[in-house]
Formats: sequence, structure tokens, C-alpha cells
Amino acid sequence: MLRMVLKRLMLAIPSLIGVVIVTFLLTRALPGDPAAYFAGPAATEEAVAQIRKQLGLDQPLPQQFVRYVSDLSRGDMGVALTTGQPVAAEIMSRLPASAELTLLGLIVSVLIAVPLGILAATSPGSMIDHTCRIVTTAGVSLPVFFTGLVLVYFFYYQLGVAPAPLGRLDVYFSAPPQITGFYLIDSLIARDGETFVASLKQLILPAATLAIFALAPIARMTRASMLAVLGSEFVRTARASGLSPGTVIVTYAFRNAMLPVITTLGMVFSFLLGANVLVEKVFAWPGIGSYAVEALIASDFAPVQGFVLTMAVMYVMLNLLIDVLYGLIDPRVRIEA
Amino acid sequence: MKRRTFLKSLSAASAASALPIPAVWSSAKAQARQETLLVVSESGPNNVDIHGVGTNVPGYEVSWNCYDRLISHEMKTLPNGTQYYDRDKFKMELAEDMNVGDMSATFKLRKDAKFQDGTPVTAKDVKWSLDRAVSVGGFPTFQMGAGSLTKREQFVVVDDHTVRVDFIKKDRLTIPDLAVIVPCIINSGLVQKHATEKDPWGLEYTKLNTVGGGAYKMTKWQPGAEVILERNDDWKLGPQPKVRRIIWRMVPSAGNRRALLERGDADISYELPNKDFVELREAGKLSIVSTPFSNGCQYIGMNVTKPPFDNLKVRQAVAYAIPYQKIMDAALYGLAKPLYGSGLDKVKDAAWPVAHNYNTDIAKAKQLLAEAGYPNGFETSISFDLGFATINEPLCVLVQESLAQIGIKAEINKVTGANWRTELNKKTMPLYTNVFSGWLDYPEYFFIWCYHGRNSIFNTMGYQSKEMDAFIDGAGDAATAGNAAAYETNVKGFLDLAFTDIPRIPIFQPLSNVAMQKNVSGYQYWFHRRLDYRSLVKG
Amino acid sequence: MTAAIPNAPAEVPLLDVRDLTVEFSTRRGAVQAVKHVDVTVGKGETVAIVGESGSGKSVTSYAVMRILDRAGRIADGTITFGGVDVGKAGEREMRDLRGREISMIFQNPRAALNPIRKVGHQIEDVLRQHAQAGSDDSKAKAIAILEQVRIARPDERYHAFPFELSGGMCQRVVIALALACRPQLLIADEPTTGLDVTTQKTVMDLVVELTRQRGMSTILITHDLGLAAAYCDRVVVMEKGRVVETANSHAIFSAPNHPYTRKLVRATPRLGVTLSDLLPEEEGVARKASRASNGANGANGAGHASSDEQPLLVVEGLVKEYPRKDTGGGSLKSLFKRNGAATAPEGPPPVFRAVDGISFSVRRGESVGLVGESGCGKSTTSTMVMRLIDKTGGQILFDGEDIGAIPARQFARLPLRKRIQMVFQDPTESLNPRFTAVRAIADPILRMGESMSAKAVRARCEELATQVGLPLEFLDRFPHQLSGGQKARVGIARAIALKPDLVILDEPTAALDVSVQAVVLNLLQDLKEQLGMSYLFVSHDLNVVRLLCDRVIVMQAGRIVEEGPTEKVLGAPAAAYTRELLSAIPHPPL
Amino acid sequence: MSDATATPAAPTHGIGAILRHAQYVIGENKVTGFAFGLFLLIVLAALIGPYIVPHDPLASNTSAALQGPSAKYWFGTDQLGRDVFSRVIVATRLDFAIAIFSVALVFLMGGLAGVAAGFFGGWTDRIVSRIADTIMAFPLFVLAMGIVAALGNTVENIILATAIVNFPLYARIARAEANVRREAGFVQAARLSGNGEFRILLGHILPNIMPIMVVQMSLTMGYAILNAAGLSFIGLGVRPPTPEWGIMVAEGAAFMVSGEWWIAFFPGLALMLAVFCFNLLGDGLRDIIDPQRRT
Repeated sequence: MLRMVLKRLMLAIPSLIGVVIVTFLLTRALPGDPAAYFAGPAATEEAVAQIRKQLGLDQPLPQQFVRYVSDLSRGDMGVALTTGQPVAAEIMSRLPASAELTLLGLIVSVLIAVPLGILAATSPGSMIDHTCRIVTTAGVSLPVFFTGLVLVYFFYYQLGVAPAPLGRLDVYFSAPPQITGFYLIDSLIARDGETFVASLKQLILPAATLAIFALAPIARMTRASMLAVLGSEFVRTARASGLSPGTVIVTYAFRNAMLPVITTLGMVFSFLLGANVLVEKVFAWPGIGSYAVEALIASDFAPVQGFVLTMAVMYVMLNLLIDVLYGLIDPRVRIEA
Repeated sequence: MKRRTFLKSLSAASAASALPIPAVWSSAKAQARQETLLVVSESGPNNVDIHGVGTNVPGYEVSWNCYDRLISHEMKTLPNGTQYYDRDKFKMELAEDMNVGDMSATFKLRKDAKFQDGTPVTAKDVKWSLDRAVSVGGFPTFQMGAGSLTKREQFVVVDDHTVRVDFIKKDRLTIPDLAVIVPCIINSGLVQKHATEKDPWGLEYTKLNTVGGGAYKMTKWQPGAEVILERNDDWKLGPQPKVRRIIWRMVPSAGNRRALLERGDADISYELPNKDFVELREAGKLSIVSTPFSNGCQYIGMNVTKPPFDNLKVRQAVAYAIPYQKIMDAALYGLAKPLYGSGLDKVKDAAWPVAHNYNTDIAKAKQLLAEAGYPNGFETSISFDLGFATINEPLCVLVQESLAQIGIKAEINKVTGANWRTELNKKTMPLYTNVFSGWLDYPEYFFIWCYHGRNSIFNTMGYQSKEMDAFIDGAGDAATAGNAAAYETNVKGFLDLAFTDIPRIPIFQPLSNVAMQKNVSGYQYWFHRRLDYRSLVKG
Repeated sequence: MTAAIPNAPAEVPLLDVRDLTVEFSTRRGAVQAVKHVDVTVGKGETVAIVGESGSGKSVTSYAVMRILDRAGRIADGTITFGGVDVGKAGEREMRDLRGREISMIFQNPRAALNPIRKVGHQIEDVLRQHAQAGSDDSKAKAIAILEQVRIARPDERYHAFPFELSGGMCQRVVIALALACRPQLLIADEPTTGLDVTTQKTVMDLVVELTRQRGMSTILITHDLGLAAAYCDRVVVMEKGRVVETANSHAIFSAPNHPYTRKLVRATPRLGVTLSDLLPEEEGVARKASRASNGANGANGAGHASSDEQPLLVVEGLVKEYPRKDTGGGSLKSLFKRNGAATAPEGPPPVFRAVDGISFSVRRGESVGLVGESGCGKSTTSTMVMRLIDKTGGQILFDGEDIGAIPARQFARLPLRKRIQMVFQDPTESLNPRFTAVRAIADPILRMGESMSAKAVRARCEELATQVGLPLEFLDRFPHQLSGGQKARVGIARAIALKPDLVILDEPTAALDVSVQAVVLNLLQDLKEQLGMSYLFVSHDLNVVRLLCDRVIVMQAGRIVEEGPTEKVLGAPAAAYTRELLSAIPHPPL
Repeated sequence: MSDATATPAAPTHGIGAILRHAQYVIGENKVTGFAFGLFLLIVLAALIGPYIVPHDPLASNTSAALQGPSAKYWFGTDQLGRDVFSRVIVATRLDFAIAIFSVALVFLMGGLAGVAAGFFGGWTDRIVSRIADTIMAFPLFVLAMGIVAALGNTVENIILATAIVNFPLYARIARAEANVRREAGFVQAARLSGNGEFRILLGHILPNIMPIMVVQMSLTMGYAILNAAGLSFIGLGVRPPTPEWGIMVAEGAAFMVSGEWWIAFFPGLALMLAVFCFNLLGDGLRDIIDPQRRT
């Protein structure tokens, strides 16, 4: 297993190098002059030029790249212009917010989509099947920012049942002592039920927005793979052996059907991380997505680079996790590695 | 039917369960709520030291509230009841006495003034802070320069509690410039502990920490999300502020900010779209205070260095083609002070901002354009800062539509916020809209920045006119000399010239709008248009 | 259409299917897959249901188990098993019946097992479901059953996953699963299709032995009349959803009643028949006559190539090596590795020799059979001769030229290409689904033939179609609109379009029903005679090789174990392996 | 001949059969039928929308600003008094064009690269897979944002960015499909017929994976529209005052809380319906191609 992990990590290295290069080039191509930004209003040409030199922006691109990479190797992702903070520190402090939201969205989505997919697969062509298809397709057809806005409009503004879309915690609560960075978990560890409920309330709408978006791919994949597995010969054998429907569906069909679903989950997760960018903007969520958008709009290189790199690393780790999970379920993969 | 009742009961149930929670679970929280002011705004600071490199406007607000200055302004009450800073009346802050001489001003410091760490404020700190302002470069140094404060030698420690500021020339802006945000007094001893060879002014430290003696201190800052300021109970330079704690949250979506206000979750917000202010005012649940920007206006600028806008007739044609009223109605919801259609050929008073005499007149615009040699119009582009899209976008769309009627096809060019300054700096945009306002509320101050031939960054049109320069310089000199008549002539001179030459077309004077809960009072309008927490009262 | 049942068991049958009709709802409305079928199985009796694809034989068995697809339903008739009306039984009752009273083994043993569950656990699932074992003794019972199906080291194999076992071993596990609860009736649905002939024999022998021991009844569902007759008491022949004949197995070959049975019996290759004997009587007679007039008598008379002439194809010391990929599939080594039982003293060689230095030749006009079981290297050899893959060592001389030295990628562009062609195993897969029949046949002409007008190409294709007996109206159809036999004809027409010298036949009839196989084999023989081509016939089926080939090469594990004229090798085999292969062929009781 | 018992395929021609099948699927599956109808409506709106709308989509009328839906303004008016209905209809053409062109572009880039990678293997495969992996490692929406921000917010760049972020999807599908067929019987047969590798790739492999690609293209069209809308929402979309659904939702978002829900709602609805339609259509197409593999 360890060998497989190492092998996978090795395989990811070229991609990561590609990401670093592409990000670097892309951010350099962004319009806007950080030097002019730093120099502030009313700066003279000379002042701008001097700041440009300080930032090393007067050097040719290859040299800037070398400098960037060497900084990066020391864990230095630079400083964000818009917030003035070191990028690495900010990403670390914001990552749990995004991760908590995305994971909760994913979990909610899985809890709804997987049973829905199974239900649809066990009666293909039925009303349930069609309803499932239409509902999930409608979900994935909604732009997340629109869903988010509509949810806020109804549940907060009109009905008043949701808390203000103001980040991770109501104003009058203070964050639980940081252990995992996930408020839900940290507040439980701190045995602070009040904070737990408060942070859960904040999470519901944005997580629902993400979950609605993620329903379709998961439900579709569950349905498809469940359908394939239910039609497979070993399920027929299991049926012919008189095994109870429960055993057939759970032990025989479901575990096998989960394999492609897990792969899909990985894709969906990375997809959600992208969608997060918009959701965080709508819900004022202090995550890395909103951070990156602000930075990009402001032509602020360092956070964009840092964000993309973090996401790329997360993506690699996620795929690794999926492979490991896959291996746990499927003995064939285990042996091959 | 069923669904409706279900929804109803749902909302009722959750309202019942949602609302009393803080009260039931902890009375401390309800108490805290009374003494806490929740401010929401679109963006937050990137640096809490105004001397820092590239500190943004929200950063100024922290600086204003967490540091003291030698002097400040008195308040006056406008006819509508708004507290408005009095440009001409100064109030002592750290200084207990100011003595302005011919070529210097002497400040006696208050003996009881202490920094937040308990060390007393001394003349050394004042000198160090002012030295820093003129030395670090960038915006603070530039701002100091606007009041002819450029050299460290100008700041002299007379004794522990006396500081003298020498003038390098007579300038009537020198004293007002000491009351802006920049010349804040910093705890030099504490900062120097964190200074390094590379960073002699300790900018890295003050970027993240408020190191002054102001009425508030920043206790928590999560960039882009939240700033928390706590009252400094040892602050002695004025009456103790009523609000113990300021929670300032960044809420990028204007709709959410409005919703927060309406539902009573947020106490105060500025930076809302005009439409929301109009509606909130009509709804009457909140107090809305609208005050015109001092010394500022939004305008359409034209690049006069290049055809076609180097042609006066083209500029005048554009000025006649602007759909002023439509902009007032649709983009601003009437929440602005019009600066057009004065009905006067010459300006009446030596005051700024003041209306010009253009009005929407498409026939005249067409005629002027034909006279200029563009009977069929031309193609150009109109740019705006995406950061202020709520007003800029409809404005530009309306202008675009109107210009199309006289044959000018303008493509709309959205420029992202950070890039806007770069673009302005290049001075290549043919047609654009922008806002400029000066902290120091003097007409010549505005015109030096925006029209003078020394071509500052804000003279975005690249406008050059000897005649204009003469008027502006003349006004400055007259003001310094105290020659009221000459001052008025010169001011009227540059105003009229600016309108006849029309390199930029003022459209309106924006309003600074603040919405707050009815139980919040004590709002004061400052030249920097940010909040002064010291005067705010809740309950 | 119900034939009389001779020798019907006197006592109440264990299974009694009466007037069974099964309907499937499809896009074109309800389709009856099984029509008014009667089948009875007595206690301890072994009954075969034989038919070609689409005859409804499997559906009948699924109906008995009540495991039809969602779309299928029993429309009419009754199924009584041991007094229980299966058609009316509740789902719960059926569940108790399945596995405990009636169990079933399927065609593809590997697919029939849950790939991610240990085989031991799968057996336990069944045991526990039917309360044959509790949690304490289920493991021991499972291991005991594995032992009964002759799996060596059953306590180790208990922990194996299906992919770690060979095909034959998997089938044993499936049998173990089926017999675990000692049911009264075993339904074996094509249990050996896809297995090698020697494995087929051991599996069938095992099934027979175990069922006899336990006094079980068996239904064997197969397309292979020979297999059915060899192992069963009675044979039920089905055609298009109907039972056409039921007879004792020795009677079915000697005195088939129904014309369809007769056709089927004739088409089944067996000892002592010629190619034309496979065809239905009238056709076969005509064919025989025409062959006789051509001076050749069936397949084996085609030895008109003189032996002193230079052979068309000479293969010398041909070697193909593959880098060894230890995927563990079916290999015992991986099993050891997993359990850490053996420390694998010497590592496996880094390469695997699929073809290990073989030499043979094919003369002009000759048919050479290349036989062996799966994995023996026969297909690798033919693919190398075909110049689709590159060799590792040795020589391939075609008409004196060393074509083995030309890289496979370049070979497609050489004029030599058109002289060596191939007929593929699976006619469906070898036709581009997007090409009509005529386009497929025209492809080599367009690419390698002399340039000619579209009309001329069409004319040539029609000529070829006539030659292979493909009605011209099928030329504009797409593969999915053609039957298996028609597709095979298209493939053959394509192969002979440019009049090649050597045609490699890679199991050309393996995917076809026997009756179609008979026609295609005759067609190939006719074409060879007309066009004077040489055939290299790759097959696992010795009966077919016997009919078509002049000489036979027997391969095992990459080497040639025996070579010689067909009659000699198959009649008096010298190598033990050849004898084993021959003896494994099921012999119907004649 | 005894084996001449082919399936009674009524039309001898492939197209006829496919149409018949399509007709069946649409008839059988009301959802697909609905999607198909919707698709025709969208195409119609894209083609003739600008000529039939009741109001000029660009003409402001500040005296009629922010009016709710009425007989005169079916979907109400926006901040500048422009008719939302007219703008929604006129926007169809642009959004549809973005979808079509970006999908065509990604098919040309990703589809062909993937087919080549799957078929040739070796270095081609390694390079294409590496590129796809690298793109996949980006959060896709952020990459699209970056591309548009860096290259400038024009329609062309939105199309390009959407195509680039979809590259891995197409490359992978095409690669897998080509890889499966690489050693298929008909490909071997084509080699025997003297087809060069490139001819096999383009003449034999590509046509066979087209159906799968077409399904994918239909599904990606929806994604392309969502992507463009998302970009517009954060200010990187098309230029004002061009009507485009995403930017209209973004503009209207601010009005939602003040009760003028129609400004954002109708374009959002149009957006959703279009994406919904493409998704359902993709599903339906999959049914037509292969009823077994519907997912």
C-alpha cells in the first residue's frame, strides 16, 4: 500500500510542475501592475519603478520564475496585496472553512443522492426513476450563485428561518478553540453545544447550495453503476442462490457499485471546490475560494498562485485518498499495486 | 394550501426556536450585544497602518479610530441635522494647545496622553511619527507634501511635551493637512522594537497591529472577513466612547448587507447601492444619513491629447449628449447632487463642486460634432472601474446609448479594480468615468490634482493649459496671502475655464450614505467619509 | 408442437413444466421468448435442453428459478417443483427454494462470483441464508464443500478472491456454491462454454459425479448436442422458443425425428463425417456431387500441392516474448505472495515467452490447422504471421521473403499486405459498426486494389458477395442489421477481395451456431478450391480441424508438441497431450 | 441459405433506423421529448429572437425602470427600464453561440488529442494525459477565471477558457474509447485492408466514438453556459450592455433583496432551462445511442 502511495505521488509530480508553470505564466499575464497598486494613488513614475524593482518585477520572466520557485520551496507563497497578509498563512487559516463547507455539502449530497440512485436503479423506468433524473438534472442545471441567492432570499430574507449569510458563525459567538479548524468538530470537542448549533445553522444554506449542485453526478453514477451491477451475472448468481434482497443489494451489488461512485466523488469534490468560489462569494464565507476570486479580480498574483497550488496539491491528495479507498474495497487494485 | 400552512408553521417554529436562543442560553451575550456595534461593509483593510505600502481605504478607518493626531476638526450641524466636520475650526486632540506663527506652528502635548501599552506620549513619538509620514514614500508622503510637509527637519522636538512644525513655505493647507489621517501619532518605542535594518520604520509590525493611543484598539483581524476593535478605556483625549466593541464584518454582497440591516442583524453600513438607500429611507425602519462628498464629483473624462477628444467641439458635443437626468434617475435614484444645467454662463460663487451649464441637447451635440468634422461620429471606447459597477455600469450604458444617437459608437470597457489605477496612470483611455474627491476641502486643492499642468495622476485627461495653471496657482497664492478678492477671481477663473474647455464633464456630486438602526446615533461626516466610532451611540 | 415424451418417468416428476410461455416486453411490444414449453425432470434424472442461440433454453431455466429480468414474465403455463407451484409461490418461498432446493451454475464462472468478496464468504452467505450453518461452523462447512469440489488446499482458497483463481477453479467454486445446500435440482446453464476442452471434461465429470452421489436431478443447458448426449439421459431440443423434440440421448443421434433436430445433428462435427455431411441432406448431397466432379473428395483430398515446390510460408524458430506483468490473475504465485506462505525462492523470469521457438511451413493450396488450448500461443503465432505484431526472434518467410523483418506498422503499406489476409474469430467485432457491408468489403479494394471507378468497386463487391453467398440486398446494411452468418460472409468476402495467397482463419466459426458453422466451413472449403488459397486455420476445436485441414500442428505452452497429416495426428496421436485433447472431446453415445 | 435469417430490419439505411429509433425514444420518454421541444425553442429563439422581441433589448427607458411583470413588459423591466423579456430572448443567441463554439472547440482539441492518445499510445498518450492531468489539477472554474482575466473578457476568450477547462474530460473519454477499439477486430481488419494508422484513426475509430462524443457535447453545452454565467457573475463576462443570462442574473442579484426579483429570476430561469434542456438532451441522446448505458 505504501508503495502504491509513493508511486501515485511520483506520478503527480509532473502535473504539479505543470500547474506551477501554468499558474505562473497565467498570473503574469493578468492585467494590472502590482507595483502601481503598491505605490498607491498619486505615485510618481519613479516611485512605481522603484517598487517594481523591490518586487523583482523588472526582471525577465525566467528569473522571476526562478525566484518564485525558490521562494516556494521555502514555503513562501508571497504576500497578498489586497489583504497584505502572507499567502501561506491566509490559505492555512481559510482552508478549514472551505473544506468544512465543501465536505458537508458533499456529505449531504451523498446522503441524498446515493439512496436516490439506488432507488432509481432498482426500478428503472419508473416514476421514481424519472423524478430522480429530473430533480437531479434540474439541480445541476442551476447556477450555484443563483441557487445561493434564491435560498438566501427565501430562507433568510423572506422567511427568516436561516441565519444571516455572514460567514461561519453568528457575530455574537466566538470561534471554538482551534483544533481541526472545522467549527462543527472543534465545538464538539470543546463541548460547546451552543456554538455547534450556531455554526451548523450558518453552514446549512451554503452546504445545501453545493449539495443541490452535486446531486446529479452522484445520483447518476450510483444509478448507472447500480444498474450495471444489478444486471451482472454474480448478482444473478446471488439471486439464484436464494440470498435475501437485502444481502444481494448491500453485500453484493452496492459494494461493487460503490467503486465507480467513489471515483465520481473525487471528481465531484474537486468540482465543488471550484463551485465554492461562487458560493463563498454569495455567503460571505471566509474560505479560500472567495479569497482567490477577490485576488484574481484585483490582479493580485500571489494569492492566486498560492490558491491554485494548494488546490492542486489537495487534488492530488484527494485522488490518492480515493485510490486508497478503492483499494480497501476492491482487492484487485490492492494486489496490482 | 397544505404547503402554505406548512411553510408558515415552519417559519413560526423556527422563529420561536431561533430568536430566543441567545437570551435563553446566555444573558451575557445579550448584554454584549447592547455594547457591540456590528458594522458591515463590502471590503476590509489590507493594512491597518496608513503609512503602509498600498494601504486601502478600509485600512484608513482603522487608523483613524486607533490612532490620535495632534489636532482634529470641530463638528458643525448641517441644516438637515447631520454632524459635519468643520473645515475651518480645529479641535485639539493630542495637543492641548496650538500656536501658529508666521513660519512655524508649536504644539503643546497633553501630559495625560498615554499609548495603549501605557507609555506616555512624548514629543519624541510625535516627531518620529511625522518623520515617518514624510519618509516612507508612497501615499502618506505625498499627502504630507500636499500641505508642504516634506522634510524631517520640519519637525522639531522642543521639549518632552512640545513639538514645533516649521514651514518650508507659507501654505494655507499645512495646518489642515495635520488633521488628516496620515499624521497619526505612533508609539515609536514599541514600533522600533520591531524595526529591522530592512524595515527601519517597522512597517511590517504596524501593518498587523495598531500601535497608537487611540480610543479603540484592534483585537482581532481576519483579513477579508472580520475586524474587531475594542474600546481603549484609558483613552483620555475626549469623552469616553459609548460603544465598547466594534465588530466589522466584510459582506461582499450588497443584497446581503441590506438584508442584514433590514432584519436588524447589522447596526450600521455605508457602501450600499443608492437604490437600497432610497428604499430603506422610504421604508423608514432605519436612519439614513446622506451627505454630499466634500470636494468631490463623478465625471466623464476625455483624453485631450489625442483625436477626437483633442477637439473642443467634440468635447462640447459629448457634454451636450450626456443623458444627465437619466443618469440621476436610473443610476443614482436621485441620490446625488446634480452638477449640470446651472442656467448660468459664468459661475456665481467661488465654490466647488458647482454645476456647469451643459444639459442634454442631442440636436446641439449633433451640430457641434458636425462642426468638429465628425458628422457621422466615430468609434471609441468608454471605460469604468468595475469596483464601482453599481453606478458606473448603468451610467456607462446610458452614456453609450446616448452617444450612439449622435453617431459616437462607444464600446464599454470594464476595468477590474486593481487595474483601474494602472489604466488611469497610462492616461490612454479615450473616454471614461471616475470619481475624485479631495480630503482637503478647498477648490484649488481639487484643481491642482485634476487640472493642473504638472499633470498629476488625477489629471487623467492629460489636460494642459497655461491659463488654467495661472488661475490655480493664483488662487493658491491668494489664499496663502489671505487675499479674498484675488482668490475669488482666480477660483471663478479656473472654474469657468474648466467648463468652457470641458476636458472632463462633471455629472454629479455623490452622496455619502450611511444606513443605521434607529437605536444607533451619533454619526459624524468626516472628509475621509469613513466612520468615527468614538461618537457612535447604540441604544 | 409438443412431441411425445418417450420414457417419461413413471413417478411424479421432481420438476414439471407445463405449457410454459414467457413474454418479454420490448420496444416492439411483447415478444414470446418461450412458447408453450413442456419439460419434466424426474428424480435423479439428467436432462439436457439443447438449442442454438435464441432458442429460449436459458429463459426456460430462468423461469423455473423465477429470476427473469424485470421485462420478462411468465405469461402462461405452470411450473411445479416438488409439489410447489413456482408460478404462484411467494417471493419468500421462492427464496427458500432457490439455492436450497434448486440451484444454478452459469456460463462465465468468473463473472458469476462477486469480484470483491472472498469465495469462502460467498459460500457462507448461501449456507447461512438457508440456515445450513451457523456463524460458528459456517467456515468449516464452506471449506468442506470446497474440498468436495476438489479444490486443493481449500482452507487457503477460502480466503481467495475470484480473480486469484483460474477459470476452471472458479467454476468449481460456483459448483460448490450451487451444491452447498444439497439441493434436489441443479440447473447448469452452459457450464463449460468458454472453457478449454480438457477443463470442460473435468468440470462435467465433477458435476456428474457429485450429482449422482447425491441423487440429484440435473438440467444441462447447452448448445452442444455432443456434450448433451454424452452426459444426459434425455435431451430436449428447442428451436425459437418451442420444444421440437424430446428423446433419449442415444436415440437423438441415431434417429432424430424432427427436421430441426436432424439438421442440428448433421451439423455437429463428429468422427467419420466430411464437410458436406454437415449440411442438411439435400444441400449436402449436391455439394458432395460437385466436389466429386472437381476431383477432390472433401477436405482431406485437397492435397494437390506438390511437396517439392517451395512452401508459401516458412516459419523458423519464431519467438514472441512479453514483459511479465504480474497481475496475479489466476496465478498461484500471487496467492502465495498474499498469504506470505511461500517465499518464492527464484523470481519469475522478467519476460514471458508466449511463443517459444516454433517452426512450420504452409504449402500453396494447403490447409494447416493450428490447434491448442487457450494460452498455448496459437493466436500469437497467427497474429505474427499476419504481421500485426512484431516477433521477438526467428524468421517468417513468405514466398521466400522475410516478412518478419518488416515492422508491423509499415507492413500495412506494402503490396505484400494484400497477399496475406485474415478471417476473424468474431464476425461482429471485426466489422466496423459504421460501415455498410459493401463498404467493409470494398475497404481493401479501395486501399490496395487498382484504382477503379465507384461503379466498378460496387460491381466487384457484388461479385464477391455472390461468391460468398451473401444476397445482394444485404450489401447496404450495417453490421447490426445482419445475422451472425451473414457477418461471417462479409468478413470472408473482405478477406478474399484481393485474392490473397494465404488466409489465416482465426477460429472463424467459434462465435457461430453449429448450423451456421457448417455452412461457413463448407463455404471456406469451396473458396479455397476455387481460388487456390492456402489456409492457416487456428482453432481449439479438433472436430472442426479434422474436417477442414490437410495437416495439423498441435501447440502447448508456446511449443509445437506434434505435427503431421490430419488423419495421422488425430487418428493415431503420438503425443500424450494430443491424446488428452482427443479424449476430452465429448462423445455422444452412438 | 440456412443462415439468411437476419433480423427483420425495416429500413435498410442506417439513418432511417436511427431516426426511427430516435422517434421511439422521444415517444417513449416524455422527458426527452420535452427536452427536444425545448431545444427547438432555444434554437428558434437564437435564430429569430432578435427580430420578434417586443422591445429593443438595449433601449433604456428610465421612466419605466424596475417595473414588475405586466402585459406590456412580460418579464418586467430592469434598472434602466429595458425589457427583461426581450433581453432574455435576445441573450439566447449569444449564450447558445458560446455553448456551441466552446463545445466545438473542445471537441477539436480534446476529442482529437484524446483519440490520438488512446490509439497511438506511447508518447502521444503520455503528453496528452499529462496535459489533461495538469488541467484537471486546477480548480476548473478558477482556471477559466484566470484565463479570461489574463486574456481579457471577450466572448472569444470565454469560449476559449470553457474549451480549455473541458479539455481533460474530452481527452479522457476519447482516449478511453479509442483505447478500447485500438486492437478491435475491425481495426485489425482495417490494417489488413492496407489502411495507414492515421486513416484508421480518422476513418474507423473516430466515427465510432462520435456518438459518445455527441452525448458529451450535449452535456457540456450546459456546462459551458453555466461557466460563462459564473464568469459574468464575478464580473468577467461579456461587455455591457450586451444581454447575456449570467450577467443579467448578476445584475439582478442586487435587486433580489429589494423585491425586484424578476430581473434576476427570469434570466436565471432561462439559464436553468437551457442547461436543463442540454442535460436532458444529452441523456436522451445516450438513450438513442445505447439504451443499456444510460446513466
